[in-house]
Amino acid sequence: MSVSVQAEDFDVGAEMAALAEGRTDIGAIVSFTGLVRDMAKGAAISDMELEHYPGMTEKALKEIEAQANARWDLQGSRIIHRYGRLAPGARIVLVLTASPHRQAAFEAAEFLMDYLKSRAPFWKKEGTAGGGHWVDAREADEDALKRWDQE
Amino acid sequence: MSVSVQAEDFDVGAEMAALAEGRTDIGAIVSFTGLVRDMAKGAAISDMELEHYPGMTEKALKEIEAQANARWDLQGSRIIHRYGRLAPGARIVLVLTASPHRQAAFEAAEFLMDYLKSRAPFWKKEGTAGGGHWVDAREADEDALKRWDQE
Amino acid sequence: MQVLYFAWLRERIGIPREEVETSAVTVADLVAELRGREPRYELAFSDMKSVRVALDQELSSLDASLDGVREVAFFPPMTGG
Amino acid sequence: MQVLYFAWLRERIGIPREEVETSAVTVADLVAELRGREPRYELAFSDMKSVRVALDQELSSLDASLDGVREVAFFPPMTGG
Repeated sequence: MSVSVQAEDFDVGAEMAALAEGRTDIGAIVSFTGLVRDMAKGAAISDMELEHYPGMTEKALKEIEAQANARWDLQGSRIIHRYGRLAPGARIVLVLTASPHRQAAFEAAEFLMDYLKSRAPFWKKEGTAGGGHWVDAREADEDALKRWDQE
Repeated sequence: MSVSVQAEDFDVGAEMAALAEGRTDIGAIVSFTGLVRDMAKGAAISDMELEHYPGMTEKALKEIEAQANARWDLQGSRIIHRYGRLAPGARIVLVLTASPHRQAAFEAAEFLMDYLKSRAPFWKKEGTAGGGHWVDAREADEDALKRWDQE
Repeated sequence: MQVLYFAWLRERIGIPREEVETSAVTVADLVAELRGREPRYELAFSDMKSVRVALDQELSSLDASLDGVREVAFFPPMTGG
Repeated sequence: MQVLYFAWLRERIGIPREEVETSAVTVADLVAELRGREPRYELAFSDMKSVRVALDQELSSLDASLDGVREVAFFPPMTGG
């Protein structure tokens, strides 16, 4: 279990290797990488500014990760979330989960991403030709979160 | 879209970089890596022998990948499946999916793995102290496949 | 107590944080007090459906008590991931 | 036609493939013919619930016709991934 909030980029292959280092009991590793898209709602995006709440962000990510580990049989997990100014194509977020079985690894990764979307104190501002604007929270993301309560 | 059936190991980071190369329209990349576990049903595994059906394997993987691409809005996908003798901890299979949205990338990766488990002509033989034995198909894997018909 | 603002709340109010002396009992009381100060606060807090609050870095609610709280943060719904 | 065997079917029958001259109409007819040959075939095909078949490298079923088929493969349920 490990969480990083950083301005720097990350290396998915290296993070995955670190998670599995010296182990032969892992059956499945799932990774999710989120990237800055060059378009949003039909408008070209020049860059994205990610603001966060230092102190609370780390706490929130650790809590989210602990919840996933309590709920699924995970052998390892990793969350990296960047902040600052990012260009289209840049990596924003990485979630890794390792488990003996594929279903647990997939579900835990989806759970972590659903929580990060709506419960981690990050705010995105997209730069367009018409100026910068804050990304609205999507109702679909809030709905995605609810499915984890029902189970 | 691309499929490889090979004895050689693969590099997840390099495969992911190749999938996203020169693109700024991807929002989400999901990877699944399957590994040889050192234990199965309480018995220590010394190695795993993966047999396949050359010719049919490539066809089956391409068909599975085409189905995923027809069903979800994917910007790229990749399947690598190894065969031959593998040690505990070794990578067996890689599935990558790229999409504008996380849900499509997750679902397509799960779909591909569910199909690979039961519909790609591979057979696993585990080596134990008591000799080698062929891994039985799991009913849970057949059930996992059915959920994709119901939607 | 320290009051922090993020994203468009920060932009509308014009500062990222400030020390506030208050006898407000709940978060809602504090919001009412801030809104009474100046139009920029009034504007920032005009649509409370779009405002979230954290007390000492834990997500909380508008009717929560401020008793013993040292850091209050206001921000829009989060858009991480 | 070419008949291929994989995994424990290959091990029980003792060969990975063979050329078979047959007038069998369906896959089931072919299986019956092979079972009549020798005990190792009888053993390999004793539990048909655990046998899958591919015709010219496409998954098929036991009642499928062999008309025009050049390659028949028998194997246990697949365990990929």
